[in-house]
Amino acid sequence: MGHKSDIKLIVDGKRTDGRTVDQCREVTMEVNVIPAADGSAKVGFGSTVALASVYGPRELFPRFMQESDTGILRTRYNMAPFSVDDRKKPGQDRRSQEISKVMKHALEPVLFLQEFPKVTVDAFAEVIQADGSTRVTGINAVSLALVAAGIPMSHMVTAVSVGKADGELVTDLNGKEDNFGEADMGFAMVHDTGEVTLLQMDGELTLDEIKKLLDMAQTACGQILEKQKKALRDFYVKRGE
Amino acid sequence: MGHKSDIKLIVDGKRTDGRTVDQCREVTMEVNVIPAADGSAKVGFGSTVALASVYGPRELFPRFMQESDTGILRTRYNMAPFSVDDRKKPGQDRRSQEISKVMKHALEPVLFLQEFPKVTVDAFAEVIQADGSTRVTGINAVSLALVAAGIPMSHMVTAVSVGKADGELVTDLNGKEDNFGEADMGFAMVHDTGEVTLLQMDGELTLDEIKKLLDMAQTACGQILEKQKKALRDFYVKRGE
Amino acid sequence: MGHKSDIKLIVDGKRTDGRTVDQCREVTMEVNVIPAADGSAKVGFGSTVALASVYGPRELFPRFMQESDTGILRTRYNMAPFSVDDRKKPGQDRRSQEISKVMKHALEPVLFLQEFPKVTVDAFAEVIQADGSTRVTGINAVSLALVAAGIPMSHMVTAVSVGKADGELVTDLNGKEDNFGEADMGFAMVHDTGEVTLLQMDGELTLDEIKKLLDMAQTACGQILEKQKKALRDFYVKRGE
Amino acid sequence: MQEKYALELINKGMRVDGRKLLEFREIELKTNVINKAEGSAYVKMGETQVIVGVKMNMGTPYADSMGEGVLMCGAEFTPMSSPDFESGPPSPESIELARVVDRGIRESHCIDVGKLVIDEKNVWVVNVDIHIINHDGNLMDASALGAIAALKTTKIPRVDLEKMEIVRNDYVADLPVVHTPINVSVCKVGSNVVLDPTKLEEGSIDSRISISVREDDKICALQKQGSKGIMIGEIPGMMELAMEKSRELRKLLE
Amino acid sequence: MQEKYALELINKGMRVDGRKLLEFREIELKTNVINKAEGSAYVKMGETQVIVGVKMNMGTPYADSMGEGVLMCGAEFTPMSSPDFESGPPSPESIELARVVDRGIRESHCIDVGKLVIDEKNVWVVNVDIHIINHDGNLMDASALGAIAALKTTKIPRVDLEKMEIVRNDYVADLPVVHTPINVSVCKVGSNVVLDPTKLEEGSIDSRISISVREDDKICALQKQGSKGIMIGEIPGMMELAMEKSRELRKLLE
Amino acid sequence: MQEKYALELINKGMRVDGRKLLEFREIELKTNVINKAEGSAYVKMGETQVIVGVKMNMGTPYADSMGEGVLMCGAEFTPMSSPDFESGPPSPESIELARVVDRGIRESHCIDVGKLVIDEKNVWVVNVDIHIINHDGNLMDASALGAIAALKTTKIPRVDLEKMEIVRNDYVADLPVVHTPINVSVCKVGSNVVLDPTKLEEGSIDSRISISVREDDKICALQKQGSKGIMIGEIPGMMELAMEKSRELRKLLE
Repeated sequence: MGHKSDIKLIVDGKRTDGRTVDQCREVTMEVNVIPAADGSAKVGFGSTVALASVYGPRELFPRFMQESDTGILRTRYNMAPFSVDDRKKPGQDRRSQEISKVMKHALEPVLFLQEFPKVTVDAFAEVIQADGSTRVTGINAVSLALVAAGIPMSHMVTAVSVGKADGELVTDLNGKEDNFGEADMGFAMVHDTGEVTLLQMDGELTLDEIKKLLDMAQTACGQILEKQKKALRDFYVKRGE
Repeated sequence: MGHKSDIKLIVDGKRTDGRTVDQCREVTMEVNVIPAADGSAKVGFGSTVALASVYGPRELFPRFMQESDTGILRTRYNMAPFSVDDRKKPGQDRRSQEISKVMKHALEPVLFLQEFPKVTVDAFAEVIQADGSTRVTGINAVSLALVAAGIPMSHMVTAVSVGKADGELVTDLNGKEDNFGEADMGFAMVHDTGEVTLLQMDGELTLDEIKKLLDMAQTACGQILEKQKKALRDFYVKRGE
Repeated sequence: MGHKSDIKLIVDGKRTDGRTVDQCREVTMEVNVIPAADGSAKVGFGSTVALASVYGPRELFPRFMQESDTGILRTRYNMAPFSVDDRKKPGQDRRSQEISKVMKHALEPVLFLQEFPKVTVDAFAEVIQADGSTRVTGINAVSLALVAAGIPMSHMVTAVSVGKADGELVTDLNGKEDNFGEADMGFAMVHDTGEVTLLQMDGELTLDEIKKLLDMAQTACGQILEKQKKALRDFYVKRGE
Repeated sequence: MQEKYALELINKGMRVDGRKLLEFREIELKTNVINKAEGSAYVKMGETQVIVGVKMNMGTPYADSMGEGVLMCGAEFTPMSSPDFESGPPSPESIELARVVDRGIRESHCIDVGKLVIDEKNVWVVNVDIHIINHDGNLMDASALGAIAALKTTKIPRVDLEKMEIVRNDYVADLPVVHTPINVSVCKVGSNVVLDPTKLEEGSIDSRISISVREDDKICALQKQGSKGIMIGEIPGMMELAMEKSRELRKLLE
Repeated sequence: MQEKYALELINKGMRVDGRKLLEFREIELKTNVINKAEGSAYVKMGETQVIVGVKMNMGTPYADSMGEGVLMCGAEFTPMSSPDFESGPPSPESIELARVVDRGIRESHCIDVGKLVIDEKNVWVVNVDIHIINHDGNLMDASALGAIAALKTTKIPRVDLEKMEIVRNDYVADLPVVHTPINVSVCKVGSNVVLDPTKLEEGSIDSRISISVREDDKICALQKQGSKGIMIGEIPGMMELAMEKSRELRKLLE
Repeated sequence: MQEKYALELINKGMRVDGRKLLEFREIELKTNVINKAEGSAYVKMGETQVIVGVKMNMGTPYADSMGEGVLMCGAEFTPMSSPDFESGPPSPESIELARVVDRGIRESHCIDVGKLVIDEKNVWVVNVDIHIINHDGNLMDASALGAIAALKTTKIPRVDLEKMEIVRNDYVADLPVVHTPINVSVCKVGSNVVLDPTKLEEGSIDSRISISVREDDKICALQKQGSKGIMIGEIPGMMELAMEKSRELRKLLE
């Protein structure tokens, strides 16, 4: 947030990519793109693209890592080396380890892990093009992949980023807004119940601004949830053929 | 040892911090400073300060690391990043791994590990301010922490550094003497029995000088042992309140 | 392969070390040089020298790494830090990991691992002087060490390098030919049966050249096999004394 | 057993140590506790103990932030501080702790990094290292408090520009700290909101939001933790609570 | 069971998916699929899916290759692509894959590295990263195909020589790719020769030779894999087969 | 069983191989055994075999030791040398071995590091690498002997000052080795003092002191090992023994 820059992020109410402040980029969703996985999905928000795959429930090895009274969800968020301007060294850095952890917490609330003692569900999100909002794109993809894998879930989890750029509150930050804006909030929720499962923010915001951003995020999640549902319907229809 | 320097370490029989050659810096000892631990202590020699904590005896996992016929003592010596002039990168380097090993050997002789098969006693020493003699400060702290944890021990272990600076034999080296002196000897013993449990030296010494240093070290250990005992008495008195 | 260079590798049919194109350097072989091992050998091709030792069959720990239906062969190819002009950092790099893997495949075909479930045979090759052809030198050494360890084997494995330098096809590349030549082929075979167990090449070759190199490699392996057999005979004779 | 008892008490609006649900434990704050560090602080929050040391080093600026000093924040969960911690590479928990404290400092712009330039090529690197001494819960708030306290006492050493060497113990200025962010982690236990949980109580937490608040009531960093969700309508109230409590904690720094 | 069935079919000259033994699966090849990469390709070979991205960075040449750009090739077997892969350091298999693809590119001299000089000290570093998306066998051929396809579409960005910075998305030239190596892995299953095995079929492979062939029929890299040997007399025939098939695959790049 | 028998013999003043308690095994010492190294030695002490190679490289001096060359000492317990060693990161034992040998060389000032300056910025880095070939006990004495033997035969290669490149195999001087430290490890087994134990005998050692002695009888490094203590009154006698034995071993270097 807040790198010095002369870049104007909003001109005449239009963002650098022509959107209005509360508009998401084009959202693309496709389920079952990775046949080896038990469930998978590909999600794009503009030119940010993430793949997700889910394996499990499967027995966890070595055995001393198993939990006797509950199943566990393991998550891994990763960025491909070529997904960013300056090549990212392969392997997990501190940022991706933190995101893997919050991604886990974003999804656990909808799983019935207690009913699967000793097993693991493994969820992987791989960012192949990064242009802001990568973690929420990844969460949307993993959420779809979990459903496609047939993992019992109470609800879908839907995620979006909101934030502040050039003094305006905006939905679905692109890379420039992420780098040069004033605040960035990662947000995930169970839209049907109102439960927030991911909330991260950095920047400078008043309480009022945060309240407005929560509203904008909830509204956007409602729209995105419809796209998740459509992607699943398309998948089941196709599979049923 | 022996970095080139114009620094005079002893002038008119006085050391850079005003001490005589056979004088320890002010020794501070406090037992039970880390409530989460089974036993703990804080020891200072002048501005060198080490914390120690002990956990155990506890079962060792994973099981294939257990020894069926004896318990084991695991030790870890570590320096906080901010304990030295130029920030130390976190994590164990070769020096701290070696010191962890000699610290283990310095303490094992007084433990009855054979009586605790399959378990581990874990002892940690953390240097938070370094001004010479850090490993012996750490051993004194761990020794107190082991007693406070109720680990069965035949005796206390007491440690001190001795060495040579500006041609004089000295007790309890400070950082300057450690860096610019002619020899540095780390020493630990069971003062009640005369058993030496740590002996490391680097520098240039004659046999006679080593004999004298061993005498000086033994004398200093006698004094330090009294402080260890007092710290334990204070702790038990306080706990008895 | 193919670093730019003004070095002439072949002049008047003679190579930089005076050899003809199809001549191996002096081959030295000695069995049982490392008493701690179950079997061991030292093999030199000119100034390239590799040691090998074999331990096993022995039970594999931790147990979850065991295979219930077969034994496994583990191999490690390593270069000593002082074996090359510019000191090699200790530890396995990507090159030595790859070579360890192809070395494993080069030797597995002659072992009866299915008859030793749950156990491991560990084979180590250590290059102490490197002047080209290090991996094949290591394979020859490990092959001898396996026999000396009494590991059941159907045949010996014999290895050699062939390649192209200054436009000529050559046998047993030295360091200069390896660095500045046009192609380098690592080759291992069971000479008695004609089975090829290692085949790696990089460079630029026509199919005809490859056919000729395969012939040259087979011929050289026949000669080297005799030396392997002699080394084993010498060892058994000596042991029988 | 004990953990269940702690939960039962919270459900009745009470706590094992007699505190109210929204009450912090007693806080002891000492600064300049590490003589080798350019800034340092010791925080004792109940039985939770944290040392934060700040080391000033020379380095090169980031390519996208020329003309600015560099902040780096690390945390070590030393195995000495809890029976649950182990030696080894940094755990995800210690990484998260360091990154959340880092964001609280960075995003509040509390350090005027534009003043940390040494010469054309070199800037000050401000290394904030958090050392957990005893873990009895609420490490996030204790660490963040220690970090800002340590920064506020940090001095900039003199640089010998000929040798390009830092002259330790010869200070020329205070670190320019222009804001005072305070982190308050607001926890949900069932329908109750709880502050400053002990380690025993942390076993019952459903979720929490760590909220970093500046002295002008700007919120600079948020991090939700825990494996349960929080109703969206509850979040603004949690923020207000954090803003209120942050004023209380900030007084400790004056 | 399934694996055994695949083997039985191969022994009869047939395959689970109805292909002939020497037939490749359908190949879908797309280029310019990653907008942040200077070159990229997506290869779908049956159900095997690979993305290859090429990033152009500035660096220093190797001491023994002054005046030449640098090629680096990496491969990640992401745990997402197969139930058998795990997180952690690169596996020996992924290292071998990267190194074999690297040799195919390097030894064929397909990139004119002498043209990749920026100034006296700096050259272009061509980073080829192979990302396995779905593993259904024959990763080597799919990856090598993706690599050469990505290189052939790679553009060289402009360098701001005053700031010595790369200006992304402002391209001044194509990467000079002067040859087109194609990798064909020829597999032995019992006495049969098989191409392009699925993952299921790979369980039955005795051995294979990965063969990199240039458009002038020069062979640039060989790598035998698998734990069984191959009769020396069979090898030339396997090479001829690879040469023939490489022409077929090379057409996909035109 | 065997180990117990070795102990019983020692208690009677005898040894499995017929030696006296204070007798070393036969020592074979060869130098210049590695043609790629600037100095090297092979030590065979009974069945213990060690190769030490010295590589001379260019580097920058330490900030606190400008105008001096750099010594670095490493040891690898290759898994080939003992059934007990495993692949992986350096073990604490190999680190201790390297550090004790390092201190014996460094603290004896046997290398005149002031003469290892190349130009204003560059000095020689003397890399001493200890490679254990066969482990049959007393690695410390064998390694230290190999290290000083290798250093005494080390030659300094020419530097092409225009290209700032080392010209290998073109030597301009001997490494300035001005002292000859010898390491003698004096072992305690019950009430007995034993020298040069085999690996079998090492199982019975209560403790040992590794003592590095210079030709002028100065003691330069001490390291007590083992999990039992040593009576303080016994230590001077152990040093005297080490001094005496060091003279005997030093003759091997002449």
